[in-house]
Amino acid sequence: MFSKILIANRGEIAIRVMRACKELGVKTVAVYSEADSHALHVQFADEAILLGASAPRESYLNIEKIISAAKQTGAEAIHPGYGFLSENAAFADAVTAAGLTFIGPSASAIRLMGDKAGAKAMMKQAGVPTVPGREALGSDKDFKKAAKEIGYPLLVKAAAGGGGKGMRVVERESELGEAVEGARREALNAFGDERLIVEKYVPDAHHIEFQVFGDGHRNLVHLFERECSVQRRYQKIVEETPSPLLTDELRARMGAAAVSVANAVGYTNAGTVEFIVDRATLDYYFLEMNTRLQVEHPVTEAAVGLDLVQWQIRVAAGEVFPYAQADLSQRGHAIECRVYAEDPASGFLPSTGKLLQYVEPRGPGIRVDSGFAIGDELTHFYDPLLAKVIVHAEDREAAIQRMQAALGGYVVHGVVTNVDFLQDLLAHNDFKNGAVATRWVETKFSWAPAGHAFEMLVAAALAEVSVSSVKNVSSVKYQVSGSDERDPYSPWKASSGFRN
Amino acid sequence: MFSKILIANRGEIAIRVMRACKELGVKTVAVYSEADSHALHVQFADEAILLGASAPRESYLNIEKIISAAKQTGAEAIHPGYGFLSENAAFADAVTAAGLTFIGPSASAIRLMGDKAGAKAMMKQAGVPTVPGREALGSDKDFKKAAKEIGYPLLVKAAAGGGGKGMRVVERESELGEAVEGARREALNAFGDERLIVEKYVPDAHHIEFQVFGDGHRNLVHLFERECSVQRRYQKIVEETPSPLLTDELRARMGAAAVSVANAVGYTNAGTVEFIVDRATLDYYFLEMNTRLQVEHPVTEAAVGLDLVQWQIRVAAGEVFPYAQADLSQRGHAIECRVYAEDPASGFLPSTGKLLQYVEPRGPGIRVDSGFAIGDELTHFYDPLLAKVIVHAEDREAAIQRMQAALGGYVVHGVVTNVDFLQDLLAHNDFKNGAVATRWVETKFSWAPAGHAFEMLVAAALAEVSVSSVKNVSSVKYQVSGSDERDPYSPWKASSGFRN
Amino acid sequence: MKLVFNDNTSAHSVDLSASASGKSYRVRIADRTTELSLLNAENGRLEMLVDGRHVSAYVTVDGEKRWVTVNGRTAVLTKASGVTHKTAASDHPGQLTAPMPGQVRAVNVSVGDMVTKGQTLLVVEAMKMEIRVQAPRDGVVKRLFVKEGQPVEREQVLIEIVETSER
Amino acid sequence: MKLVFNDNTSAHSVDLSASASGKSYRVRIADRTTELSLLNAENGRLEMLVDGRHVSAYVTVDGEKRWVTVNGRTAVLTKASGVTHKTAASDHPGQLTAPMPGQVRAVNVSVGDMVTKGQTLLVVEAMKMEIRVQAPRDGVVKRLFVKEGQPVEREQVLIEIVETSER
Repeated sequence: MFSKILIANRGEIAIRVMRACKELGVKTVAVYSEADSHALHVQFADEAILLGASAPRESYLNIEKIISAAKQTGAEAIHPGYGFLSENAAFADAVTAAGLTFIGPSASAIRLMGDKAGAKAMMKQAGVPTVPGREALGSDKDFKKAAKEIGYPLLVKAAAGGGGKGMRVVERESELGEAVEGARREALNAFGDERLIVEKYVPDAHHIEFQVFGDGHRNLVHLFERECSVQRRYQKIVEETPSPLLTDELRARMGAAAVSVANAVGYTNAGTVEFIVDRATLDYYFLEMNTRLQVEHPVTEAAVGLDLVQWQIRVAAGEVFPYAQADLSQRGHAIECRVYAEDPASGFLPSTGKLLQYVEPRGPGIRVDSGFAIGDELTHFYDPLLAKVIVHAEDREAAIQRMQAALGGYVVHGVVTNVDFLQDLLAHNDFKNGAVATRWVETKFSWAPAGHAFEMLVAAALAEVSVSSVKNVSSVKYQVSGSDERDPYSPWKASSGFRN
Repeated sequence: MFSKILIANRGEIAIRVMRACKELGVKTVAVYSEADSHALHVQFADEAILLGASAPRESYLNIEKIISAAKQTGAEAIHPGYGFLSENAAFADAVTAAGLTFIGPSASAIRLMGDKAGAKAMMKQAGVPTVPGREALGSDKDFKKAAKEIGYPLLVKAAAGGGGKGMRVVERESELGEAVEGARREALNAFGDERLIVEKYVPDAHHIEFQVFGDGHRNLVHLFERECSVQRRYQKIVEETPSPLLTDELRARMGAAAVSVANAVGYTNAGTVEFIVDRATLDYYFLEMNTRLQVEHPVTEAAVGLDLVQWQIRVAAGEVFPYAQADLSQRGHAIECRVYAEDPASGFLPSTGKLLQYVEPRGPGIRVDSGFAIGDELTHFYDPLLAKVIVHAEDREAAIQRMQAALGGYVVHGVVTNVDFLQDLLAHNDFKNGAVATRWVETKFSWAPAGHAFEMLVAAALAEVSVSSVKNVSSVKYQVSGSDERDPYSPWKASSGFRN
Repeated sequence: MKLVFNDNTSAHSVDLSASASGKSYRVRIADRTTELSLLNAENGRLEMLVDGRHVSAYVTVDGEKRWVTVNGRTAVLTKASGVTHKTAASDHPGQLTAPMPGQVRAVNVSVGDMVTKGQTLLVVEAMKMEIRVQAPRDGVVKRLFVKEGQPVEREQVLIEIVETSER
Repeated sequence: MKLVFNDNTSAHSVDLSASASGKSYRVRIADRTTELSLLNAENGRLEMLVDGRHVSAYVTVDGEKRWVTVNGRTAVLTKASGVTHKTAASDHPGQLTAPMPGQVRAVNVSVGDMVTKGQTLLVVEAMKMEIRVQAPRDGVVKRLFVKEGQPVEREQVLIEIVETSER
């Protein structure tokens, strides 16, 4: 086992990894940017190294500085968390070249899966279903032929594309000509490239992914699925396992497909194979593979009963993963809600500010992974993920009730969050029925904040007569002005409550 | 399902029950004594009723007042928690007579199991092993004959006894005469009753209990065991499941015996059958049955994956418990540590005072059930249990590591606790090896607090130059003097931070 | 004490006063009048009895904003700035009055002092609560009608602030 | 600044001073001398760098008791009462001196005031930390040598307290 690990990340995931290290008896090194001088992940570590300015490329994306921090502190391995450099093959190479261990898959696996088109082609080759499609189409006849082979409805989209630009859903052949023309025009405008591709359109698509896990001794298993169809702006906000959509038979087939995908690139450590599942037909299609720990890994931990992060570290240190596929099973039902500093009433725009009040829920079966505390500033530099609430209960209904109770106990003042939005989402019949597809939030869930309750006005009024009893920002004790922002270790930065 | 439940308890267990109610959509009524006016369990409930003075007989043991509180608030059922009135058959009768539901077994089951000697005789009759013994012995010849039948080593003890008075361990026949004489003398002095009984002595006894659960529809199962051998002053401090002592075969046999015990009294709801297990021979003996929820129920919840308190409420409301014995299994390893306000360096004497600083540990697989917050007073009126830390992990070793990390994150200032003691206990080789019998703490674990670390003196000194940055009791904001202690709802009792 | 809070759509007037018994508050919002007690308030958390029901609320004062959480729902209200504690009965817009009966706990300014908008001028204690009487605008203290320790009646004039030019 | 803390068995002398650079502290306990920085201190939690290692500590001041938690272990130390900030150099036992260079932030008493043991007489700010100079015993303020805002040197005499009979 390693004696010291550097965690090249911030926020909740950095603390999550450090907790695993602490239980394994491994010392931890935090890295941080200037904005994060007083962040919890810095306080939580045994040592902390300042990387540089707040912009990620000066700090959390700076490969050279991170490796130098590891060398300086004598760390033997680096855990990249998710985001930042976690799927950067050059980083994995650089870590290895520096004589350190990268806690994750090989650089080559990252590279192969990072080329999304190449990965899709490779998986098709390996016999894994991919979304049927045709490229390099020229004439109208080409399009018609391809469309007939794929079947309607289908999607015409820019080959160079992304973000919905130059994208058309075509329901029947009579609409095809006009759609191709329109898409071509839009593609040319948006990307300067009029090439199009045609793909099968899955109208009621579920996003279902399989956790896979491999060691360096040719053991490779899947740890079942995560249903991640509740998305906004193509980002997951609620994840759960088991998926309410899958049958045992389909679960087994998709799990085997996920293992094939991982095997095709000789995968080791934790990874996730993402599929699209057509709700109507239950056909599934390989989407991509994420070669890292996933934000939503805790629901798998709860249902399968394994500590994924500890196992990441253990197999990176050469240990054997001791469970065969038949040893593994799901128990109960787990749900994760991502608490974002964002305003669901304004297009989910990130909300920045200082955490003026912050209370996390507690209770049996409730886990909160978070990286912030009262007084912390949420800036525009980083992802607006504030915390993850994970519940585990006997069945889906009990898990939803537990999550409702947990969200109802979450208090965040100072930044707007999606907590109220999540409560209403979980109470929706479509969610209760497991009938949420990936476009559901945008197309079917029209949400507006509830008007304030009578008691809210009462409470606000009472606060006027008990000012000193309520949180009053102007008297927050740890606000220090005039401190030297550049040197977090300066004693001048230390708290001075007496300024109050 | 009930629409409103009264919880006739305080502290962590009252809050535990209220969390279950909240998830089931049931309203809660707290009851409280004057000492508990500002207690967390009062704040946590939808309604709260003052019972009376702080002494338990004026409040938490006052059957009449509790039932009147239930009637007044329209509660339909009463959950007794543990301790207080939870095993009081007269209370269960009174609840039923008032037209309310008692969340627990029938009054007759409580009564039968409450008579410990009678219960033992009944279980012997039913074929459940009990500790072999003989009563009503007169002459030396009687004793010798009984001893021969039981076998050495044996215990000579006062029939009227308790607390170790008039108790002798006899290793061989040659010691018997003198032991009987001495025990008789001591028994007469202590109890005014010289009658003795002779019992088999189990030198390395493990305390292993089985959780049983029954509904009102003749379903009755066991939910596996809890190993509770780590005790001080005959009280449990660490509990775990699975027991490191049991084999699968013995677990199955003891589980079946536990179900027989419960069946013998037509048991419903949650109960616990306690056994003594001889480590050398693995023979087990029925000790007694606790007809209530146990303090240590969370380890069973973690390992078996059920919410016992929710099920208590559901079966009390008439629901069917849907799991047969074959549906149930243990997963991973769960440990509970009881955090007591007591001083292990002074014979575990309870410690009272105000919680000046209080930080609970957090993290994946860590659950803390507690009922107190900063500023709360721990008085001599009630049990010194401050909180329970429960961990669940993949196996026993991982669970111990997790518990060590959790206890290391627990901060309590203002009252002395056993947190340091627990950390050293968990680190002991005997505990690691699962070789702790019930008298181990008293006879083999000689503990003294570690000397303070260098850093502690440094921190204490730094506190002198940053006084206002550290907790200073004299400036605790919510201390209100001159308030009317009798009426917690008086606005004069409300916080007045401006006194600071 | 009259307060106005704005949410995204409209303004809400809240009238808060001590009840006749002096042991609780009376609050009127639109057509609804309610008795309530404040059981406890610390660290930004208020425990209230509203019409006999137990309500927990978190309130954070953030400039004019009020972050309020009740029953797991959070709203951001804005306190309307016009509503300092001036009495409708007073013809002098610069005269500030006691919002409820109480006792003057602190007088932070003297006649002739320049004050800035929002500055706490006096503190009145009522029902063991502290009410900070703040300057409604920049100005100068023209007259002080009370001194520390003095009991005051509801709507009693406490202090008069005038614009600098009026001095 | 010399301090003595007692645990159950013995007394421990701690000498705390500002380092030459003025950016950290130097602490001497028995034979061991260490450089340390205080990174942060709030809500009873201190974040320190001790010999370059990051140490989190919780400290609660409870009369003369100090509840201290470091690395998950808790100890209760007692601050020895003899060690108020009087200088060894001073012949006057009632003369209290500045423990380190700084500035007088507050003077809470006047000459002739009766003071009680433990009462805060002055507050000196040093390294952005506040040091409360407290009365070592009951008495009367005989002389005041400093006023608010005044910079003071280490061991400079600040105030003199005498017994009531000496006045």
